[in-house]
Amino acid sequence: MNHEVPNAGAGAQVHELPGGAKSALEAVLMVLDQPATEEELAAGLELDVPAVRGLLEELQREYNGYTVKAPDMEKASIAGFGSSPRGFELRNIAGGWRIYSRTDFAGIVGKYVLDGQTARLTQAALETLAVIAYRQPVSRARVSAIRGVNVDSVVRTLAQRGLIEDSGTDPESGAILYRTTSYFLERMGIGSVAELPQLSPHLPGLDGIAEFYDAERM
Amino acid sequence: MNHEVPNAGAGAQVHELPGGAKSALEAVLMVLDQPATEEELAAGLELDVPAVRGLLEELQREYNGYTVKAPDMEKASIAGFGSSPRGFELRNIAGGWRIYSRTDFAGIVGKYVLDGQTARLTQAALETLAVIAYRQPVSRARVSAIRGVNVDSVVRTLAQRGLIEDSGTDPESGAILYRTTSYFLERMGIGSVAELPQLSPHLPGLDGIAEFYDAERM
Amino acid sequence: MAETKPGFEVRLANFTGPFDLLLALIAKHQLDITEVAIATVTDEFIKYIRNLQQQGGEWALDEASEFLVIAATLLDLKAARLLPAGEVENEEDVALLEARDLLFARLLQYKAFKQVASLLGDTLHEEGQRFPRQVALEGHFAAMLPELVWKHSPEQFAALAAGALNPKTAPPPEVGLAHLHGHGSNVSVKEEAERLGLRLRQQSPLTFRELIADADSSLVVVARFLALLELFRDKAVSFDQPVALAELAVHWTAGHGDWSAENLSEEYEEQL
Repeated sequence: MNHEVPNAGAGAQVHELPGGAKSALEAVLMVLDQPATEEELAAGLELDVPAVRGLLEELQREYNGYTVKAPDMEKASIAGFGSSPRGFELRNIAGGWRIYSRTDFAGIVGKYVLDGQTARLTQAALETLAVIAYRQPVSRARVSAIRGVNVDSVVRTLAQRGLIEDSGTDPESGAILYRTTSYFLERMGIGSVAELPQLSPHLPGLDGIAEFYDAERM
Repeated sequence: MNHEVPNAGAGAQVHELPGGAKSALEAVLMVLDQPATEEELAAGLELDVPAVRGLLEELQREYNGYTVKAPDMEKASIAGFGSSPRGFELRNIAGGWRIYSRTDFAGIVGKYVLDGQTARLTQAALETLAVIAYRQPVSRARVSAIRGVNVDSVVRTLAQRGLIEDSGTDPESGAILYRTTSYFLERMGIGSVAELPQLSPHLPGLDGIAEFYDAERM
Repeated sequence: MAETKPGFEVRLANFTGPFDLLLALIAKHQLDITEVAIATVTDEFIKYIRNLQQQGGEWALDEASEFLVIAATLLDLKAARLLPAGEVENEEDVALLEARDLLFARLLQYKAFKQVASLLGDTLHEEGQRFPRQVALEGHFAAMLPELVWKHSPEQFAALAAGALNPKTAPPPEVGLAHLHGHGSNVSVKEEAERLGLRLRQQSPLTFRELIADADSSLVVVARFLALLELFRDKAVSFDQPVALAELAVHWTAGHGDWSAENLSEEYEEQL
């Protein structure tokens, strides 16, 4: 099988298997219990990173209901899926690839997944999470100041749920600083905190607030 | 839930989803950790058992590289896979269905899995194990509360390593409770959990901790 | 997820803090966050926290204090608006303007975070409709895992457990009044209540201004204010204010021997 990538020599062994490198990649995706980076997958399959990225994108399109028509695809040993999406999808989130059930089936899949991982956060927890996400790394005291209330118990809950973590201490005050985790990115479906919606449109003319405010009270 | 009813009328809702019942079934199978029986799958999908069995066999053939040709298959909203097998397969083992990585790729998958493994437990895993050992049977949520971080993936690792196991569910919350295994005792070189050294003499005030954390439970 | 910690998240039902309440009141009047809005909603804000105070004694001190600090600022601002407009004359005026700007800034900042929090909530909910595949390792792969290196004796393991069970991340509840006063202060509501009780038994009524005349920090003022609320609840004092914003006269009503600070509710025993 040749998936058009010129230099995939290292993966020769992979190509000899039925379905070739794409199926091998799919097999590895089946045992992941956390998102895997293109580098990790490439190393495991002995392919180069661009080749793996190409295969991942091809699988993603197939699962999303892409119909294979291009003539050069005919050579692929697996014909693509038909025109309808599969029940699952392959997503690249927080720098890693992973298989998810498709949102259309949330109601049904949710019956089988007992973990309650989708339990909604309280308003207080969401607001605290938002402040930490946009001001990280940040101390509890500063989050408290912005929200106007004590946030100790909410911060503890967010940490327990894996959405935030300890990121060291402030050199001056010695206070523990918090940041969001890669699990948070995964739950948000984004690659990095830079992809969070901009805060500035919600803060008209107050760009200097954080600094002003820091000087005031922290 | 009426999965005993012969006609599939109850599943009307499922059929309205994109990809229909087959995609919904596929979505469930992709995220199922434990093999599921046809009855369990039928109940969740609100289909009858023969209908589910038919869909399961169809998916199995698709994954194995069956090319859809039969005229009555045209109605299926997802065209089948092509002529080559996928990297995964749907297996029926002892009455339960689950998706596994295809055995052809066991060499590659095994290598990938082992690459990321060490023979040593991380500090986080050790501490989580310690909490479970001294507080068993205990739910993940409570271990999280005690450790102050999310322990889901660490608990999975410990279970995979055979050090802890499922010991039923909490009657109140329905959460899975964990306990240490006989393999754990073996590795510790003790005969029973009762032989674990006492904690209290060195830790004034530790007795009250359980109660303190109970109040913090999510 | 339910917050089990007792506090205003539970008590206030819909409001998670003073800014939240303030924004809700402003929204109710469909006003921008401006000085006008502040003046309009001040009465309602004060009424709200008064109700809370009356409802129960379990309102934690730090939570109450957050509301009281905002309430005090609001009252100052409202008072300033009612006075004839004039030039900024003294330090108090300047401080008031700063307090107003700070309050507006904090309120706007909070409003922005509240809006993005709601966006985050929507995204988390939508993304929660997807479930990741995270299945246990297939048996034959699990069997290939290298044998664990285990070097811990039961005693070492116990030490590890002791460390893990020690609630190092659980801070004691703190009273967030550091901004009112430097560290090392030792002010307690109970002591201040005792002090007020002594003075009022000697002379009654006294105005609030007189009662705080010798306070050497705003922390002491807050403590005395809280102490008065406590005394009022214990029916040891009554208040008399002929018209809005007039001097507040405090009358001792508990006789001469019937009351002692020991009666104070326990939650105010902690030191500010």
